Amino acid sequence: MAGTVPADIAGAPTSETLLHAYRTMRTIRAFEDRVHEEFATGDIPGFVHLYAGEEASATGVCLHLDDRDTIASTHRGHGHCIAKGVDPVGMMAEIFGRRDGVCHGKGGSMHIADLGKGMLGANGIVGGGPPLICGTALAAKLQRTGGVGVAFFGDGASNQGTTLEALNLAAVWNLPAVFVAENNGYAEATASTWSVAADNIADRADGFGMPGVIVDGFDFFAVHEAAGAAIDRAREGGGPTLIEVKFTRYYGHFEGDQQTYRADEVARARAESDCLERFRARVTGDGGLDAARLDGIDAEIAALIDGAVAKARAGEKPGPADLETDVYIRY
Amino acid sequence: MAGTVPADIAGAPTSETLLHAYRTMRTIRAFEDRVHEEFATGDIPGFVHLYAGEEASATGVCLHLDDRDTIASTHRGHGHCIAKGVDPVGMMAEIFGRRDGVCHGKGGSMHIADLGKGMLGANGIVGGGPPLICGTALAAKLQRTGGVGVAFFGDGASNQGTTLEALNLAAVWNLPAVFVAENNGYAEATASTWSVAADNIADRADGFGMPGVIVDGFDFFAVHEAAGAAIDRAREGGGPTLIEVKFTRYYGHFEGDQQTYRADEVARARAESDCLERFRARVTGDGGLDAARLDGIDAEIAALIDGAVAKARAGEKPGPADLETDVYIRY
Amino acid sequence: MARTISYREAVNEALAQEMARDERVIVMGEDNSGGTGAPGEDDAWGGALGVTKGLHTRFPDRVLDTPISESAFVGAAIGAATRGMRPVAELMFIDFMGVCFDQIYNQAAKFRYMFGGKAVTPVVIRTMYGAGLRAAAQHSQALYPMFTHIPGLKVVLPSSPYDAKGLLVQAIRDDDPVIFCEHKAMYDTTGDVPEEAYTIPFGEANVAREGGDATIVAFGRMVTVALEAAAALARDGVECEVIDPRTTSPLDADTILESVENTGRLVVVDEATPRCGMAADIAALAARDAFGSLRAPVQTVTAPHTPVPFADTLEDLYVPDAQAVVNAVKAATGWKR
Amino acid sequence: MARTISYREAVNEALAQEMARDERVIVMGEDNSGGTGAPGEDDAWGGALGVTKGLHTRFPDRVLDTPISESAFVGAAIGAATRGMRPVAELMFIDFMGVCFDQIYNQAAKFRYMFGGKAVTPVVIRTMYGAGLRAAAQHSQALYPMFTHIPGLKVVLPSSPYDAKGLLVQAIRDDDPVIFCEHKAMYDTTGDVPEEAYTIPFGEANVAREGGDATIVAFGRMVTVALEAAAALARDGVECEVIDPRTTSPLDADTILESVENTGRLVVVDEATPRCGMAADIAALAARDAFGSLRAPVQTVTAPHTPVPFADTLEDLYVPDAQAVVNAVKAATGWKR
Ligand SMILES: Cc1ncc(C[n+]2csc(CCOP(=O)(O)OP(=O)(O)O)c2C)c(N)n1
Ligand SMILES: Cc1ncc(C[n+]2csc(CCOP(=O)(O)OP(=O)(O)O)c2C)c(N)n1
Ligand SMILES: [Mg+2]
Ligand SMILES: [Mg+2]
Repeated sequence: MAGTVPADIAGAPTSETLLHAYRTMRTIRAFEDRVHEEFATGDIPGFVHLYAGEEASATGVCLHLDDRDTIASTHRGHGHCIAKGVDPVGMMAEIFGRRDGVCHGKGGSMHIADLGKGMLGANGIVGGGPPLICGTALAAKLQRTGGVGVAFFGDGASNQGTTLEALNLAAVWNLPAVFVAENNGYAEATASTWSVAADNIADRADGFGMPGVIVDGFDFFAVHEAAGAAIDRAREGGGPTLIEVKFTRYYGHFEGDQQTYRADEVARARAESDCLERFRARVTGDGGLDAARLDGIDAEIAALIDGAVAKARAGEKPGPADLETDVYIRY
Repeated sequence: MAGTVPADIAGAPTSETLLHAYRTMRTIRAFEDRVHEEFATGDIPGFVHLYAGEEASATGVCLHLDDRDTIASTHRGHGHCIAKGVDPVGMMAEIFGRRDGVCHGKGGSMHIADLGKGMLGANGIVGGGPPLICGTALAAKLQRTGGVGVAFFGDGASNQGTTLEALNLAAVWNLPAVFVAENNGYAEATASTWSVAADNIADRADGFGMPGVIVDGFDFFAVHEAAGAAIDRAREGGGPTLIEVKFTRYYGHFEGDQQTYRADEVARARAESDCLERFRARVTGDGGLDAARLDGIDAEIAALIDGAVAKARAGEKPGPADLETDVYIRY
Repeated sequence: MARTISYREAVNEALAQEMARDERVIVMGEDNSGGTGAPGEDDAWGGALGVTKGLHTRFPDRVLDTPISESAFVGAAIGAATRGMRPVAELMFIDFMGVCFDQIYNQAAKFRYMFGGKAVTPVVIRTMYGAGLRAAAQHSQALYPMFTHIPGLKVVLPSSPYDAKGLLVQAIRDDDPVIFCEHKAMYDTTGDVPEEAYTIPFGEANVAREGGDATIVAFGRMVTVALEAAAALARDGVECEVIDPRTTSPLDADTILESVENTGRLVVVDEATPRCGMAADIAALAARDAFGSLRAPVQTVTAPHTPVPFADTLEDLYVPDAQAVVNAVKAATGWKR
Repeated sequence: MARTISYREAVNEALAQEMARDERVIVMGEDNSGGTGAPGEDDAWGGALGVTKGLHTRFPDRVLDTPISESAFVGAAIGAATRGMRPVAELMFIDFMGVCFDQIYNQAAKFRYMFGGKAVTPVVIRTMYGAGLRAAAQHSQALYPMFTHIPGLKVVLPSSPYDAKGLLVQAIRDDDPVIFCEHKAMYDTTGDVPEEAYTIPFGEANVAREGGDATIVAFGRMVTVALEAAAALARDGVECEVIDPRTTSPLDADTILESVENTGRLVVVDEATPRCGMAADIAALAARDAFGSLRAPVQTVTAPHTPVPFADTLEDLYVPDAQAVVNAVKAATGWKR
């Protein structure tokens, strides 16, 4: 989906952009809700972390990106992949561990990647991504492509030394990088208000010589605007920015999490601030978009996901011949 | 020397305290100047990093500490050791690699330690100390000893993830810890104004939920006062503080450094802001201390250091029986 | 009085009993309680797989949740150990050693030697290792050979609930730094475990099965696999001695060498990758110190030299199984000059 | 045209020639230039021991100083490699791997496999290892066995100026992640080195000396020690074949096995500590795949299972020397059933 973004994107979103944003957010939501259901059947192996509720972040940021640009993701990576243009069908196959998955079934949910799309991978290591983004941003800078690197990471990852080092290095090298701290309130069962010894993650920006911004993560328009400004600055050589996106996740830390550490935040969030609902309310009616068109997109996506699951379930699994390949390029 | 500190120490220093402070700073200076000379003879093995010029930091901080308290040091650790009360004679022997050195010759300059004195060791790893201090501070807190842990680290170490994680953890656990960032302007040949992407290291404190203080590291009184306040707060359960001490080192990064990256800072610092000269100027005359007493201390220390070098040179080296011992307590 | 409990319960019980016995024992790690700072329950997780569940409720001040800052909290455990505490830090998955390894091998492991024998650092680092949960390349590694490589560390690989409890109690009471490796696929394995606390000494192998035709040395979860293979081979009249060293460092070389002197054949089974791993380590021991007794090539059964794959079909091929061990033993017993 | 230059100059020349040849090659590390942001000279250090000196002057935009943030800049080198650059990052001393190991073994080493063969990560990590400079426990380690343990990495140990240049050029042109280990006590060693760029393939051992009585496999600086021992033994009529594998991963097993089949005796010399190290790795290889030819126990000569001591007397005892190798060879040749 990325790469097909209208040129005007830096400015206020056109209706075409809005439809693209809606389609992306809906695809992520439908994908995650469906993975949640499929996981319950016991047919999806391993650890799965869902992004539902956080769609506006990946979407609002990645709408500004194209093929020059790179992103690094986290264990909660499905949304970032979809927003950066990775094929949901190949993703679903990967999550089911099939040979025609985007990583041929060798990576799984925590390692979905598509380097051709500038998507450096979900990451099983909290804080694994930010250093890598310093490198992709450095490459873009040296190659003068105008590309930027975006590191998505969580509130928990904001306490990982690798993340903090990367903030400093990006500023020292004046890299075209953007750091998006997705503060969903928890690292596993631990509250970010406790684990982050500052009022906001964004308060750390100052100590690393970059601007820090806080946005409502349920509001696509807020994320889109803040990200646009940061990405433009980065492209123009203005250096890195730290954006803190605040919201909550709709499901447990991973599938199977009983979530006894939580109160009713999710119910409230779903009812009052769901990003898709808010987006619809704003763009339809006076917003100028026809609700029917959005419903049409919903239907298309539902079909897409049905197809993806059917294909994944029917897909063949990798076999003995695949076990020892792909370790090295030359042996 | 620590542990023998007058009780009034929290307040303005008494004359007894001032003499103790002067003795400590002079001991460090004489020790380091002498190691510099001895190194030139080729008889001191390995890498040696000297603390000369920075005496007011270790001294101003450690004057507030006693045996309940712990410090973690760096590769530039001689001054911290002396200020925390480690025996300079045993230190000199260690630096020469002798069996009667404080570490029986197994550690050397980069690993001088005396756990009995609460001195957790110089450290060959930049950023190695701050996490350890979270632990000694935690122990003091759980044991209710009223003890504090102090981590000394350099401007370069302030960019190491381990240091940054430790700042956050100390605040999250509300530990009785003090972090002393000794900003001497350089990490090896790299300027801290470049490598630290903030105007001051102390600017990072806010992002980790603790107060940040900046002091003139050539001014014993400034360091002593700031450290006193931070240590009192820590003892009383008020949590950690980050103190940035600004000054310059008098010698190269390590012995042998040509220092072509530098200008005339050292000459200027020695002439205008030397911590010992400033201290003398302030405490003598109207300050009420007799210069002759200070000269007397200088003489005592010169003799002490002569004796330490003589003993070290005469000392026996460890032998085959020492090679494989001390790896484990029980094998 | 022994009763049947799980490997998970055995670890939990060892922690609870040692905390009750010695207030210097503290437990720390990500969500070892769970729910800290959150509106809902405390003790909500007890670690990612529930191993420390209930400890925070019993010992609220001595079970500490941590930020995701492994260098800081593992270092904190080490620092606290130098000041009279007996910390048990949980490095959730051993795969995460890479973000805190310095504190373990350059700090804890070296203090005593660097400081001339004056440091005492009784820290235990509990960590989950191993494949089988479809957790892919960054959550399924063995990696204990790298800890074994480091002088100053003791490395423990319990292969049963009984060993898990006795070895963990020993680890907590031991005065040296200990890396305690729990196999994540064994937590629901059950076995007889005494209620009271007991210790199993380090460096003393368990001869899990006696036999005179071949010696099988296996580690952690591979002990079960080796026993399965031995049972199958016994049906064909091949009697294997199965040795579980229990700790890779210190290593009970004597028990292994005596067995090889008796059987003349050695098969080493290790879930880790082959290069510079435990299989090589044990094979080298025999080739050096039991060569005169060896009557066949030393066989090694390990994971392949690849990351751990995600797909169940691949992971099942990745982990050594009983058939592979049977084949290795037959290769040894069938070998002719 | 070859001339005599030092190991340090050979490394520097390989970097300079590859940077001139390919602008995708960039160099980064702490003070690899030196003086950044400072009032005095740039290119003031060229790394802690002057190995990269002069590169920044020639290629100002492609030699980057870094903050002391190994995880960030090693990770940056890895990230840049995935986007068409060919970074050479310097991890000053291999002892510091503990603060950035995750980026190396969980990220760079696994990308290709985890991502189904789609990643290309041509990163080189240059690092100094080894004892001899009285640099004590945290600045003298070998540690390359731990990198060798990791699938996805290639590990290089040049033992001469000639190999240093040819192997580094190969490392930079190689498409896989490479750990390039330079022995800090060899920088002033001189030897003949061609002026023009050349490559030495990975996984092809160098037979440094031929002989039929015993095979000595040695790594890095230990090759010199092994040759010294072989010369001494030759005076007593014992002819040793000295094999320098050059890379521990990939490993040229064939050359080692053929030699052992011919000599029947194997001695492995490794500066690393013994447990799960290269000595064990090679001994295990022979015990498995050349057992039928072995006529004596495999001898291993390594550092002891201790940290590296500071005092010169102790460090000299710590590092394997020619006498120890001679004794090991004699133990092998003199062995009787
Ligand atoms: C280095 C490391 N430590 C711990 C973990 C285990 N872990 C996986 S996700 C997670 C919580 C991450 O929280 P956050 O960064 O806020 O991301 P979120 O799950 O909320 O999206 C933890 C502790 C890990 N994968 N890597
Ligand atoms: C993890 C690690 N990286 C790099 C080094 C090499 N090194 C030793 S001292 C030093 C500079 C430290 O600078 P700073 O923290 O400012 O302390 P200073 O030397 O100025 O006292 C460096 C890079 C190291 N010892 N450890
Ligand atoms: Mg979170
Ligand atoms: Mg400095």
